[in-house]
Amino acid sequence: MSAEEILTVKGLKKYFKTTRGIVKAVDDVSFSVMKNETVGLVGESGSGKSTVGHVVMGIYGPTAGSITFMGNDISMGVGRRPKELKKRLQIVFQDPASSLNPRRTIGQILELPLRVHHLAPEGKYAERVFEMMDLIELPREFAVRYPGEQGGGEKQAVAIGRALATRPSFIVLDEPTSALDVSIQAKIINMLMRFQKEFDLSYLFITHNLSLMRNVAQRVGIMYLGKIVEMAGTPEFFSNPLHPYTKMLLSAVPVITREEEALKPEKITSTGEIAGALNVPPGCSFHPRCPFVMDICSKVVPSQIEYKKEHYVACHLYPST
Amino acid sequence: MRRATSHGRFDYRKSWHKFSRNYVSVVGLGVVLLVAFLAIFASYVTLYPSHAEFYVNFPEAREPPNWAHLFGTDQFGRDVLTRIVFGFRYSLMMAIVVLSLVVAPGVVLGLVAGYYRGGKVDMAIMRTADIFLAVPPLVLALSICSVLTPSVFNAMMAVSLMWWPWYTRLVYSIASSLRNEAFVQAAEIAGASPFHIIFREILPNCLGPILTKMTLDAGWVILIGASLSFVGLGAQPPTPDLGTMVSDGAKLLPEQWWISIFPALTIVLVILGFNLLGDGVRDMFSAETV
Amino acid sequence: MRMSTFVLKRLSYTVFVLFGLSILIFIIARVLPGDPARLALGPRAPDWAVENLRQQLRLNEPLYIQYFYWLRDALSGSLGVSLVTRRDVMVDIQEFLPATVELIVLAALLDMALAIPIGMVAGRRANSWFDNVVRVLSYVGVAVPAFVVAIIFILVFGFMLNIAPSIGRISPNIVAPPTVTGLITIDSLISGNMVAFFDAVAHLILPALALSLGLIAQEARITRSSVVENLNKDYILSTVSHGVPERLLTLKYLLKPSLIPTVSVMGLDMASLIGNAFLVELIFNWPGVSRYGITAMLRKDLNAIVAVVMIAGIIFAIANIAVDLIVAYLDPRIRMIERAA
Amino acid sequence: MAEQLLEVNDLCVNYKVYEGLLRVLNGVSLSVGSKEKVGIIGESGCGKTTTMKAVMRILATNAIVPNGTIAYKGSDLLKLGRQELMRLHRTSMSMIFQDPTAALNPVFKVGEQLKDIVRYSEFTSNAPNRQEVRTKAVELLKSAALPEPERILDSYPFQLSGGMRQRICIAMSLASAKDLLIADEPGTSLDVTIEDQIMRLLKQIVEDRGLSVILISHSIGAVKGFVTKLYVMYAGTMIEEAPTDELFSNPVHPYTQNLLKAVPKLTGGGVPEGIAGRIPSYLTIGDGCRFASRCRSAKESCHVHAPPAFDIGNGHRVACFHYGDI
Repeated sequence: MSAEEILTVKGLKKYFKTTRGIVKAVDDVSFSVMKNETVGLVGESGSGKSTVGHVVMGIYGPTAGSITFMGNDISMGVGRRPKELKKRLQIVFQDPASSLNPRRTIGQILELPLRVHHLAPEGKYAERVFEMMDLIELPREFAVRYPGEQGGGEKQAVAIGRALATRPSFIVLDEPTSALDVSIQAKIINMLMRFQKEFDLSYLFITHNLSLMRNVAQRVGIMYLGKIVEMAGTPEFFSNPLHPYTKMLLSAVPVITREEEALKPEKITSTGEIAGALNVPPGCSFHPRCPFVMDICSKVVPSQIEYKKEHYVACHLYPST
Repeated sequence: MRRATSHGRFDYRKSWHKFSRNYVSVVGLGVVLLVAFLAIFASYVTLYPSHAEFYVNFPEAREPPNWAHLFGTDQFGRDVLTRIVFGFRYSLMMAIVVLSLVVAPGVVLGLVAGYYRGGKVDMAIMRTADIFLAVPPLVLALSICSVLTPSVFNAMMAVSLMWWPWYTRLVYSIASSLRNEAFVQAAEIAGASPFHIIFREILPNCLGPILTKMTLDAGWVILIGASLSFVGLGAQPPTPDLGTMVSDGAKLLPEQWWISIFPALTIVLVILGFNLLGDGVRDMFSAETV
Repeated sequence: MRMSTFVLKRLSYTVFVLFGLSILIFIIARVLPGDPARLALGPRAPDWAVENLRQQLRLNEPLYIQYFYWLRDALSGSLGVSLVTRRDVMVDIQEFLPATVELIVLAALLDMALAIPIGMVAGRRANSWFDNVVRVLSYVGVAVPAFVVAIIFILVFGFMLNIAPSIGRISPNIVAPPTVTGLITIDSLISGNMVAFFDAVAHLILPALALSLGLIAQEARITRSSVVENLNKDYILSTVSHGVPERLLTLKYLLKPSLIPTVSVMGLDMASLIGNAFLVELIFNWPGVSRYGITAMLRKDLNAIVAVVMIAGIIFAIANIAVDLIVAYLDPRIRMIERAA
Repeated sequence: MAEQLLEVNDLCVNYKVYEGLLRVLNGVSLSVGSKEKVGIIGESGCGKTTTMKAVMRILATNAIVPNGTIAYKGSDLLKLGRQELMRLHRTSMSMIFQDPTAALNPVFKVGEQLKDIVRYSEFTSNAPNRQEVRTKAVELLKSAALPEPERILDSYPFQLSGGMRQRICIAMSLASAKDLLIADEPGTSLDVTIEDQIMRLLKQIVEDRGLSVILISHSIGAVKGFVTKLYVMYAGTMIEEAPTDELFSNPVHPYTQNLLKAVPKLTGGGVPEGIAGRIPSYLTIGDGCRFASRCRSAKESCHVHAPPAFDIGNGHRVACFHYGDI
């Protein structure tokens, strides 16, 4: 790919101190997002995928590593980032019920980013808010209503509208539809895909839903206990998964059609559970659940290699040559 | 005008519906309004306004309740009912003065401590509040009053001095949990200032509990005021204060029971009124149940 | 194991808060208008006498020096001379404290013993006639101040029932048991003096009830609402759906989680209990530390005021630690998960 | 038709709330045969859980059942006395809740809870030997594939992972479900690999023990490989019923069709439009077809009358006036 990189994450670490020890929520993660691209980050709870998104947004600063956005270093908390950059980088949170202030009207919520960045002449804010509402297909009279009265789909549309208000170039989508029903999810996803084309957006799409990922992302990375264990272009990723964890996940995805069933790799039955963040297994953190476990797996952390072109994997089954 | 499009309308009908669906709240509102009405127009609605403060008529002293004096007369021949109605003035004034002095600083301190949760500001504010809360409120109020000259005004000041931490603690607990909510993070990402986040994002979510507590506290402040004057550390005779009246009459128990019992029952009525009203206010701010 | 660190943390914070409280009350007693020495001696005392007392109380020293001396003396068991009793305040406290402790403990026990069963039954039979009666009574009960209850008791028992209200701790014609703990009920049991025991209980019961009535109402209400709430929780529905007998369900699976909010609120309610003791002791002429405190306050006896406030703070702190321990016993999540500091 | 174990007929459930009456279930019917595996799918708030709670007779205290019968082994569950109901709960039917964290009492050890259930379900005598109860509890945990059962008996629920908690709930149900097991979204709150494990465990248990099962889910894929008959619920009504394969190959109700389309496929191809609008409020719901407000093919009459269930052969029934034209 020769396209321009909009976001580059290198060696990112985020550790949290707790009373019982250090939680390595993100442990040496590197990836990049190209212009107009959607990169998917998949993982189960505790994999650290949301933390990656939050560190990129600066909700908390990284413990180590660098984040470069449009050529600028943003390895810091949001409070210390230049205002101009804040405008270009936005997020849609998982649960719109908690990401929209229940005591502020939809109009006020949409107006805030406009006001902070002075994006309209005084007196024109209402008009801009109405335009935003047309865009997210909400009736204009909803401007004076509170989010609590709306359905999940409408709420998430407002959250998307708020993210779009500053005309960003990059949006972190942190499980934007996992709180929604499928019939609503479809609507929101289509809205997001349309806006991507319309506004030249790049997405970091975080989800636990592999089927959804297949339909939205150009590249997919899979996370397990704070590390990216496999990353590849979407078609390659789904037709030729390498890491045993990827295969286990794919085997476990509930599907509807026969075609989907056929796509699943050789069946790897899911066993065991993701380890607690405080006692991550030594070596490859997946080894206690891995059907192909070898001696080396419990001793040496596998490093990420480019096994095939643009297909990265971190597993001792695929030694670097 | 410029924000007319985005401000939420306060939906009076819906709020009233939520408030009044529990009929006892309406009873509470009625009691509070009645007490307020009587207090404001005390000079017009009472039969013997001159009995309110200094007045002596020994021939009519200690009369049990009768048609001329529904609640009887006290040891100086003053009409107990008249004095109770005038007593409402002091009670309500106490509540109004204390709450208006206490709520704003208490709330702001709680918001600031909650926003800077875990930092030095939080430490300083909340530790100080904890020290004030380490002793029962009545005891602290009594001890502050005891070093001052007893009067209604000093009682108000004493109660105000020790009441703010309750609001700080209440608001702190809400604010510090909201601090991590996605909507606060979203505002930070949008680039909003701490001022905006504290007062526009967090504060509106504390209003329900604050108003509920204010309503309930109105009753408790009145009670503390009455307790102070009951002991003799608040309002002084001949001020018609409910607490003073109870303590004066208590010396004449059990024979001349009406002198103390009626003011005492009135205190109960006022507190009950504010308690019921407070429940209604809480319902008004509760989320939809559907 | 971890329980001990929990208690230790709790204790050390309590010590910090009480230390802060002592500074606060010391400042209030010294900084607020009025010359303590003048207040103590009255307006007609000659200036030289006032100056003498100022010297004696170290009132001419800077505030922090005064506080230092006060703290040093307090830690060595002296709280300064009471201007009223002319004794060391510590001696006064030792004399009056047991009566108050007896009263407060009984009131707290009455509160728990009555509020919890009433709330449980009302919640279990929500909307029954019993529940409705409890709800109305608790509305009113919460609003009735303890001193009003005390006065009504004196009226009802003295005037309507013609039983002389029990004033004091023990009748004058009964010989008090030898002092061991200072709690007459306990002491009379120790010495086997049942006459004194029943007399002491008879004296205790009205003031204790007056103190606890409002709390009973409050806690019955909280127990009821948490029972009603828990009845629709999945974990109760699931227990029902496995056919666990109703008595076991109510007395075990419903009771324990429902008690957590009740007990937690009891911690706060201890504040009103201790505060109200000041008024109730006054009305029943109960020779406790609260009545002593009121007298001191009316006479502006600063050393005694500071001491009484500190005693109230200590009793309140002990009550709160007890409440925390009970909650930790009821809720393993609090006991075993260390909350982030 | 073979002898049915459970037959729900025209069930209505309302909830009394401050704002008025929530008319949630409206004429729900379903049947489960002996050893039959039945699934119910529908989105959140469609009344799946309410239906199952009605069957278990554990509806919330503000629920009213104005209409309907629930025949279980020939007797009407709604008319059953407390003692008989308790006997059924102990020996015949059981339910697994969606969220295992909420379904386990947080302040008692797993052993306390499990042993109390075992004591009354597995033993007829009133005072079984403690050791026997413990052995049986351990055995149940083992059949739910829980490692270290002794340690788990001695743990509080919050000390265990979500997957383990759900296995404990399954173990509890095994004690008392000898005929019918109701599983209300047993995997929804779990990660996909754990959900997969739980579903495989359930399937194996149900087959080994010859239980009838009602599996509830909002995830269509999760029930597909498990059940032989599927019901689709929408806004408190049963809108379609068919054998599983038939439903997937030939969905008839417009809601079912759109729902199946809206699921993103592992094979890619983008995500279709979804369904505009949202579930109507149960407070103000009318008498017409409850899907009419979101239905592209709705005619005026759809808003007035509720469609009955039309039998279209092959055990396929659909509640839509226009099932032929869509």
